Amino acid sequence: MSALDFFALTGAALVGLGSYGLIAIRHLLRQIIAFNLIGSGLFLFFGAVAARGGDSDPVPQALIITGIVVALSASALAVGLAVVQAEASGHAELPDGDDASDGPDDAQDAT
Amino acid sequence: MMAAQLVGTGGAGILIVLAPLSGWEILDVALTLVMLAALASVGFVKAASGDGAGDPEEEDSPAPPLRQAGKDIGTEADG
Amino acid sequence: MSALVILLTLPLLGAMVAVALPPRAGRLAALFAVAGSTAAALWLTVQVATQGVIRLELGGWAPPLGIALEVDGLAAMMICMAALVVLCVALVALPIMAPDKAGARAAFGFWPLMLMLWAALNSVFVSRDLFNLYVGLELLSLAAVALVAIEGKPAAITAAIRYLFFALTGSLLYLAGVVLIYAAHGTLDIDLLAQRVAAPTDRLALALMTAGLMAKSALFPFHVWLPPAHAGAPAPASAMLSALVPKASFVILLRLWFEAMPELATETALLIIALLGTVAVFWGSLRALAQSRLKLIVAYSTVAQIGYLFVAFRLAGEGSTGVPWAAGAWNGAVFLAISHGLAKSAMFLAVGQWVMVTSSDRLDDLRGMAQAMPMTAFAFALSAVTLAGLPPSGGFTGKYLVMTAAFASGQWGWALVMAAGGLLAVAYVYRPLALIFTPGDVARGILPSRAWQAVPLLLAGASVLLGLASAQPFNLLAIGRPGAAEDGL
Amino acid sequence: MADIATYVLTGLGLMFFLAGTVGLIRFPDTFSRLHALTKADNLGLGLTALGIAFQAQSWREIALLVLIWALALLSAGTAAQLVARTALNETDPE
Amino acid sequence: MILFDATLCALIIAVALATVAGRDSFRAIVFFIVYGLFVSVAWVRLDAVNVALAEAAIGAGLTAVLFLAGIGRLRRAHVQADQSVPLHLPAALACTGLTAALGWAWFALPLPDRPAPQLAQAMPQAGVENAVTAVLLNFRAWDTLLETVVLLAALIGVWMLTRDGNWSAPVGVPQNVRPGGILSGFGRVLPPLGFLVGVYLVYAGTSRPGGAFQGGTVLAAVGLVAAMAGTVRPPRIMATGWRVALIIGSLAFLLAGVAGELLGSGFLTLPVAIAGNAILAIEIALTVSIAVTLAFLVLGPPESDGSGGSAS
Repeated sequence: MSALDFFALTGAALVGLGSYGLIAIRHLLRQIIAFNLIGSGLFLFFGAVAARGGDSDPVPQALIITGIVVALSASALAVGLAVVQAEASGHAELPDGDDASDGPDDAQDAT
Repeated sequence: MMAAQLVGTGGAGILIVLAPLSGWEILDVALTLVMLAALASVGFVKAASGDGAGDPEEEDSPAPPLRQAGKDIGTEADG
Repeated sequence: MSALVILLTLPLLGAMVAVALPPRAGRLAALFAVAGSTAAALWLTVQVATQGVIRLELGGWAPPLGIALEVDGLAAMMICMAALVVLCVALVALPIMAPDKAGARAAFGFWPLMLMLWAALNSVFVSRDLFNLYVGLELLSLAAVALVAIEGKPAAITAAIRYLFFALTGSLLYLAGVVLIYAAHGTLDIDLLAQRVAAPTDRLALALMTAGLMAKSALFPFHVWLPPAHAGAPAPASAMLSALVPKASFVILLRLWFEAMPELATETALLIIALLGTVAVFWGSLRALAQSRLKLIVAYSTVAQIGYLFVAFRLAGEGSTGVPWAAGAWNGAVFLAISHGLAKSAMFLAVGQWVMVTSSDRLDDLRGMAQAMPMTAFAFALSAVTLAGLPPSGGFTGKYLVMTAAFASGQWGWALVMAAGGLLAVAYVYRPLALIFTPGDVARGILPSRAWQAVPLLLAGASVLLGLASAQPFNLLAIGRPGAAEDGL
Repeated sequence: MADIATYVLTGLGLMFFLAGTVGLIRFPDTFSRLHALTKADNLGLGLTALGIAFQAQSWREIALLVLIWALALLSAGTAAQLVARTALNETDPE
Repeated sequence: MILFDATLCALIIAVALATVAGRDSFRAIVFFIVYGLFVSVAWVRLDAVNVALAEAAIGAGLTAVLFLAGIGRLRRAHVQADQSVPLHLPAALACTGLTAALGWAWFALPLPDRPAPQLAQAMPQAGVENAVTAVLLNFRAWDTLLETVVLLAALIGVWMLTRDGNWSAPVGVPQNVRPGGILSGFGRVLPPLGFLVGVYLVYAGTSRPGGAFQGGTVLAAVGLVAAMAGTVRPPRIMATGWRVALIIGSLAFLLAGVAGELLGSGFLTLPVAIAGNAILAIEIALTVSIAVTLAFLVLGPPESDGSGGSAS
């Protein structure tokens, strides 16, 4: 095993760990953290890809930096939404039941 | 909170030791880490305060409303 | 300035200026940007129709180093449809999203978000670079989620979170595929990938990207986020979300399966996609039947209509061999996508106008709307014709093309799905139509002007026109059509 | 000569780091942990930086090392005070 | 060194595990910060110092502060604490499968031709010596331009979460700081130092690792410390000057691209003679916008004293 193998496999493991967290955890903030773990695992895998064959390839590095900034943007919006959701419901979790259907309190819900 | 501190100094320490081996430009990374660790420690103090935005030195600093989260402060590094 | 550059930059410029200027001036700037970009979109479409595919290598850097953009017939059709929809949305939104009606917050945020969403769409339609498509998709998703949240009510916030989580999951899956593609081929350019030496990881990469894009275009079973999000947003936003946003990931899927890696489009893979589409058609239609709020009916109908697009996948490509019916099915899918976009936006805008008068979208409260606002009701009816795929609409042309391909290939089962979906669509649009056209007293608010009521009619009319005059769009689509779908019936 | 100084100082610095980290994990309460962490770690960082400074090729690197240590000291001092205060607020409520 | 790398990878996985399985969200964030540190060391080991800087500044630093601010606001709203994570067996199986698939892919991947020759050919015309900066601001400038708009979209989205009564309040949660206390002293001492660091990183970005995103993040951190320590009072959304600062970077970038089109060289094309200076100018404008946008993103939507606050 070379050092690059370690980093690539670590990236793969992080993707799995993050996905597990995303499914198993209900707390919204922690789900957002799990998203960040998946993203960073993918980037680490990509970084190992870039470092293959001696010198480091700058193109993936640039893509990863772009990806990190995009991930932060999405996380910021997600945290904002999660907080508002929690303020309204008292729980930092999404309610059960997936499909939308018209509940009785939705009567005046449209603009 | 103290973990954030450890990250700042410890991380900077690792990178400083690596600097002569991997190239001096990683001192910039160490500098950035220390800088952001400073921000993170302020963030921790704020998040741990009663209304999420307080100053622990305030006279009337409200007690943390959450027992669960309050209990953690100071013990988070043992994991 | 080429039309393409104007189309790419003017919406962005408008969005930035709308953020920076005071709200009143910002709204004006946004409207200028909409007008200018719409003109550029039409001009670009004419250019493509007359000169063929337009290619632009950004910064003068050719792939694999740089990013290439290409406007082919598919991109031009999508751009044209998006421009028409955005123009009408902007016109309808003017009074709805005014500060005194929607509040200072929504009145400030709507215009830049609308323009960012449009800029992202245009960028996705023309980009040939897989990572650039990722960035475009992220911009699209964040702007779309923000537009759902703009409503501010708890139900809308919940819908926005769910939408964001699905969109992020989709993005990460897509990104994983992109990473594997670059790792195996050292390029992200679709045209270079078409000439690549196959790698063992390509299947995994394509599967990951497809799953991610399906989540983003709300194909069953990834559809659960769509109805609450589209029903929860303000109606002008819903029009864009339902009509345009799922089409972006649909176009990327078309490019991946039929342009970048056509040899991986095996029978089994396409069969799975088409089966998911089939389930979506039935599930979406049945759920639409069960709703009592008009916005939810229209939103569930989107789930069903997206199903059609994927049913056509099975027929549109069978390996790189190229079967005679492939082009017909491919054309049919695009026709369905375009006519759905036009009709669905017309429907949401019509609903938005009614809600503005009655402040409710419960079916019972809409009784007699046809008397009060006949033009809007007519627009809704015309859109319903397109959604049900009845002649002479664009929806009919699309379905006809797909069904012909189905019979030609001997797989008449798919034709049955299309026909059944049409019957179900008739059923779920019948209820609202019947209520709207029953006499009743509405006119509670002040009725809006006739000119304003005519805007949805423009879109609904276009969706019918697409079927009446299908020759030009048909020829346009043939420009730059992928080899895998060439030489059709 | 410079190499020897680097080895000795860096080694010493790392030992302080180790001591500080062990203290953080082993000490019973927040206050003694603070002692361990703040003092030992920053001393360790300072010694390490000094040791590595002997290897530096230009003043730029030395300036960076000094800046890193100064920032670490500043934020550690502040954070220690604030953490202690937070802990106090918790241990004796009102 | 391979031992060091192996240890580093083991630590990364251990800390990530603790982040996922930890008892509550506060703890998860602590581990997430430690995780970010280790990952940025990993980037150094992968010979990607530019990414290490971005990870240290954005991944470990700012994202964590964003989560901390989120926790603070949850606490302000008296949201119930979370429970520990139950074991979810099907999910564990599925995720192991995902990891296995990626791991298989790593060993199955061929080593392709990279754009290396094209890159070597293009670098002399790029205007900067740092290849990553050249890719970001020249070869793939369109990506980067769109990315700055993504940041802006996220911020508008966050602002759309403002409660209707708070629209004209200063952005973020009102901060309480004891006048003359340690926190407020820190808020006066750190910003000048941090400002220097941020400017240094942007300037360094043209020739060695660094650049607008890394420098802008450090500047955002400076602004956040100043705001949290009460040194500066956050502005209102409707303060036009700040909104101009949000867009000035993307606007300069866009106009530079359009200028290329108007002058006949093509959209987003930088003539070799001026490429270096143009990129530096764009980077400076971008840094301003990125710093302001990131700081506002972390501060969150405006909240006035009355809403949701605890009775103090």
